[in-house]
Amino acid sequence: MTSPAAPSSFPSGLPSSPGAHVRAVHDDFHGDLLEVSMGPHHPSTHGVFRMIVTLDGERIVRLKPVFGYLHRNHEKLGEQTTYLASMPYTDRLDYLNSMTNNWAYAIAVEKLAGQAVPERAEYVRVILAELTRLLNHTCLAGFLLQDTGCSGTPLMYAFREREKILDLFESLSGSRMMCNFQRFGGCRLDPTPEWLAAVRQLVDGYGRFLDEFEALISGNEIVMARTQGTGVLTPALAISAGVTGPMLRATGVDYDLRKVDGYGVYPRFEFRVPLGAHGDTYDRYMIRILEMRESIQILRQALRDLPAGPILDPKAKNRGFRPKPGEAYGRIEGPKGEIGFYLISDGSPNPFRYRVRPPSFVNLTILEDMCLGQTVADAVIILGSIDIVLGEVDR
Amino acid sequence: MLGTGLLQGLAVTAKNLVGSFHDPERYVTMEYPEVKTKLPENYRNFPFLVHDDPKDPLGSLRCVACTICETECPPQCIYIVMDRDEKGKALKRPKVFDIDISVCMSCQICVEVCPFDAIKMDQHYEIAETNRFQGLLLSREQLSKSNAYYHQLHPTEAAAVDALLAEQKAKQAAAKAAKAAPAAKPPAPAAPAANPPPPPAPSAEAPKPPTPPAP
Amino acid sequence: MTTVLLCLALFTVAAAAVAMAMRNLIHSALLLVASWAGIAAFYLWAGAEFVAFAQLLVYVGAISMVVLFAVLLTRHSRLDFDREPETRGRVRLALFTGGAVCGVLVAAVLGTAPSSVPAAVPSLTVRQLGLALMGPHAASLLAVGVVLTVALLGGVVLAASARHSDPEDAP
Amino acid sequence: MSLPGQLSVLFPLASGLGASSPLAAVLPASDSALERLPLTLRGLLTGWLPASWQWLANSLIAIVVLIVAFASLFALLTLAERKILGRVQNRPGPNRAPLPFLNLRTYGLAQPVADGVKMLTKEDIVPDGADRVLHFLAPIALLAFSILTLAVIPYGRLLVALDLDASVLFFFAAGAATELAVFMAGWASRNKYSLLAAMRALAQLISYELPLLLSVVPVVLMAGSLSTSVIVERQGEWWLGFLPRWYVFTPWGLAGFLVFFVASLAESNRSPFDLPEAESELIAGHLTEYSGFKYALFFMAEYFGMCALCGMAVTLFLGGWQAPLPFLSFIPSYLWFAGKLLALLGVFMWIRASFPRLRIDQLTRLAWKFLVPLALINLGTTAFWSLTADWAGLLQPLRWLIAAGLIAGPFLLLGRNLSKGLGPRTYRYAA
Repeated sequence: MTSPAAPSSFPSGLPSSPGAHVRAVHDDFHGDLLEVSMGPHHPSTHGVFRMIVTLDGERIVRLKPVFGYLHRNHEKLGEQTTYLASMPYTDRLDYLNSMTNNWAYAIAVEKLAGQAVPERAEYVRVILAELTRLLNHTCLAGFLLQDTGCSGTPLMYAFREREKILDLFESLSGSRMMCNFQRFGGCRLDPTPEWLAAVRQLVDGYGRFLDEFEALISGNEIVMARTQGTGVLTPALAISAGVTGPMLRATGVDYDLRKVDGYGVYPRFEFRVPLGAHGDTYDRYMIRILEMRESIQILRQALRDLPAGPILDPKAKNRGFRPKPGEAYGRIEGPKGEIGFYLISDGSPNPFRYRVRPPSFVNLTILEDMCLGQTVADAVIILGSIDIVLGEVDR
Repeated sequence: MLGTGLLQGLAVTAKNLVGSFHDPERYVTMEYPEVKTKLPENYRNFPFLVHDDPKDPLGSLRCVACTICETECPPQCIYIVMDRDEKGKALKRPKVFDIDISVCMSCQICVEVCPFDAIKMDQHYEIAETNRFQGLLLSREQLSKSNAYYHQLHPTEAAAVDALLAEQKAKQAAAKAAKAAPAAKPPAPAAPAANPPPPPAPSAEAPKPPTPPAP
Repeated sequence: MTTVLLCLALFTVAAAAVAMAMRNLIHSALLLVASWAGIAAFYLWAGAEFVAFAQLLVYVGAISMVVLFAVLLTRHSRLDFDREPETRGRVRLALFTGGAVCGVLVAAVLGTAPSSVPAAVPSLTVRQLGLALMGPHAASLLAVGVVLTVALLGGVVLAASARHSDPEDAP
Repeated sequence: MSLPGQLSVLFPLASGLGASSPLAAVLPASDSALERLPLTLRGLLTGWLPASWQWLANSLIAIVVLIVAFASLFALLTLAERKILGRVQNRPGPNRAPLPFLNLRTYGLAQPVADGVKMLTKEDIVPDGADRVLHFLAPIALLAFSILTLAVIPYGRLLVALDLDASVLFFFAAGAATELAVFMAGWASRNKYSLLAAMRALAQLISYELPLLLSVVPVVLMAGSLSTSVIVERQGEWWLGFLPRWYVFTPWGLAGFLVFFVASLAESNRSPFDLPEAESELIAGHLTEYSGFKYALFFMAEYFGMCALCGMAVTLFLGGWQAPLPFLSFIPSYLWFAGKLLALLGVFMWIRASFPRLRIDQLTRLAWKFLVPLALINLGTTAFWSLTADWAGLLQPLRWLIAAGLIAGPFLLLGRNLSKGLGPRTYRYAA
């Protein structure tokens, strides 16, 4: 198992306690604390997620996230079904990005069984992963602005663009969100030239949408007032809590699995990794917008040099697949962060241990540290900027 | 200056307001019952069984009740009982083939693993039912649909499957002819009743990548 | 003319009296506001629109908020609402002050002859009022302004000092 | 008859100035027939009554017309709001509500009917711990005060329900009482979130009342009177023959209009300041415990308040019922007022569709640290403007420049101070 290369800007000293802010010091005598329970049916928590917030006046002094409402026993289920049968279940992990979930699982099984993947399949996987990144970041920008309260306008623009990408997935894999498209050793179907032309047309049009979206949001003084300076995450805390993905890069830490691991054919594309400086909600939003612009570059290059050839390795065995006993941990840079699958095989068609490392769950652990001292209105936006999907948090 | 970002935002919303009256790009609503979206060819919702001869839908089912799909189905929503004649000899036909489509997540793994191209994905999504158990438990009779229907749903894929089957039948006929030729002298062996097309080489269970379907 | 005056007077006094008797503090505060509105109606009856609307704006708009906020923010739960024991001294003091105020009022009412209601109501325009205020009465207007500003600054200082003495409160 | 005498006693105020009040006046014959239409109609209805009865009938008609007009405007506004919001978001907005017995496509016009029926049939739940009297009184008080403010706005030439000498002061006196109703709503629903929300709503209403009033003082200073019809008349003349002399086209008028506009957005709890109903935090704020018809009353009161504030903005700054160009004045004056009112309401909805919400501390900081100082400086500029009214030819542009500078300078300084530490950022990329 290759240990990840230590990120270059690893800060030296780590603060002793993760939360350097003031914990709840108010006793009942001094000021009467108001306990507010937000969720699990709260309109602004993303799915079934509950926050027990203790308020001193307007300021938050304690925030206890409660989740598990969407627990579907995913990992135990994985141990009782064959490797192939677990693939459709990975769509349901982070139900916004099924293509990247499938790819992470496929990479883990291929590492376990030493399965080779043809060139064309690698390129198609990169195209699908970058399309999913566009989709996820567009959704995030929409939800974040919906939490700040602009009655749905950015959300509708985001969904208008998302629908175009989902139509592409539907015409390729048969279903908009539950694609179940990757197999061990390649993809299930070979994309047709018409499909690739449609992707090229979408990619060309996406830049215009982003410019319009940024004109509406990024320069808006109210958005800047609401998000700049709220929910600040320090690099040290982010690294010690294992945060990955755009949230980590927003704090300035240069750690992107596509560059660190160089899995798939990513080293062949040149793209840049944007880094934030303040680690607050505005940075997390802007990092995702800039990452979308980088994804468009990657998509253009991938579409340009997509090779011909088989989409699935001829020797690939999907049904009755019995990998040699052993263990493997495959991970990719999902839109929300590092999503990894840890598999232990004992030679039987079912994995002995099937573990998912979801980025949303790990990123959620520091919600309280970011919300201390902020107001309730900020807590809602900070939760939105972490970009969690409860399917992945609870599994 | 303080208000410029806000004015920019207003300009964008105004452009969308005006654009939604003339620019198809900015008016994306399809009013569902009147206007239905054109489903792409690859769209898949729930499986159905393919039969070749419309006159005898249950007899000419391609399915030979080999229960591969039953074992491979992730949510285990397929239930097959093989048909046996009075002496108990297995007939290569399913007596009972139930799919509980309230459990099925239409992941089309059954289509992938079926060596006989007997089960394909349907495209109907308006399946509201009042009764969850009887209504959504489709039996063999409701599942069985003609090959022509399959052609209508997935034209390119159906054409590829037919070509493959025809080619197998030709190979199989040639093999029989070759077997029949050297055995001209010994009496011709009793041809098995419904000679199933031999499953392709067991080792390469790889799902046949049918030729690329048009989006 | 007098029937309207009597109705208004009755309404105002009734509102004030019921406000005194209410158990629920918020209800009595609201009835107090109603009695202020009654006083505004007096001005209207007398034809002085400007003063009536100023009264409505200042009292019903702003001072009622001060009263209600004060009622809300002070910690008056059911427990510490017990009445002081009625000692003899307290009763005597209450009677004395009540009697004094009542005496003054009765004297004023009896002093004015009921029939001498001024016949012609001088219709003043706001412009003349403004000129009068700026002209002869400018000093009193400025004095009122100074008093209000001092009160405002006092409030701000109190709030600010409250915040410094309690560091945890600082956001 | 003794009765009219009694009536005039009951309403000394209005009947006292009955003679000069527009309710009895008749327009000069020179105006076009269309212009005199409303008054001639009224004349037909109440012409045959004796004088004192006529005054009473006219005021009753005025009341009925106002209520009916603004209630139907409220219905159309809810529909227009959702249609504009929909179209901004590239979707059609409500268009499926059917008319009761005929199934033709109504393009959403039946939506207000459907909403009304839904609101009426919804069960009206009062929480058991709630204080029933206040819970019932709050929406009615809010609606009553909002409707009161509609009385003094001049809708057309001599079309003002109550022509008082201090009508602007009356407008804000009635408007100031809405806070009382908001407090009653928050307190009566016996729910800690709605009380918290009511306190925040009050903080917002109070802190925005000051800039609202301060931005009106320059107009009163320039017009020289507190009466709305006089203010509108003052804006009747033309510059250089065709430019309308509306107050919004002067430097201090533009600044006053912007402060008034932002403050009225906050007063009517509209978009960037719709904190009390911030669904993402305290669900529906002080309206959480209201349902059914009482909620509809709150909803209607909000729209009436919005219409009243927009009407006052049009009256004070946009020349009320004056025509924008001299040769256009053949179009009746009430149409001009309606057009401007609908335009301003359209801008309210446009802003609602585009901006996120401000936090409570940012909102109050904007009021106290930006709007109030700006309004005070604007008052100073107006004083300078009125004192230098008689500058000769070349000095006039100089006067404009100085006035504009007197406002733009503080605007930029206060703006920079307000958004200290905020601003677009540039991002570095990993090596």
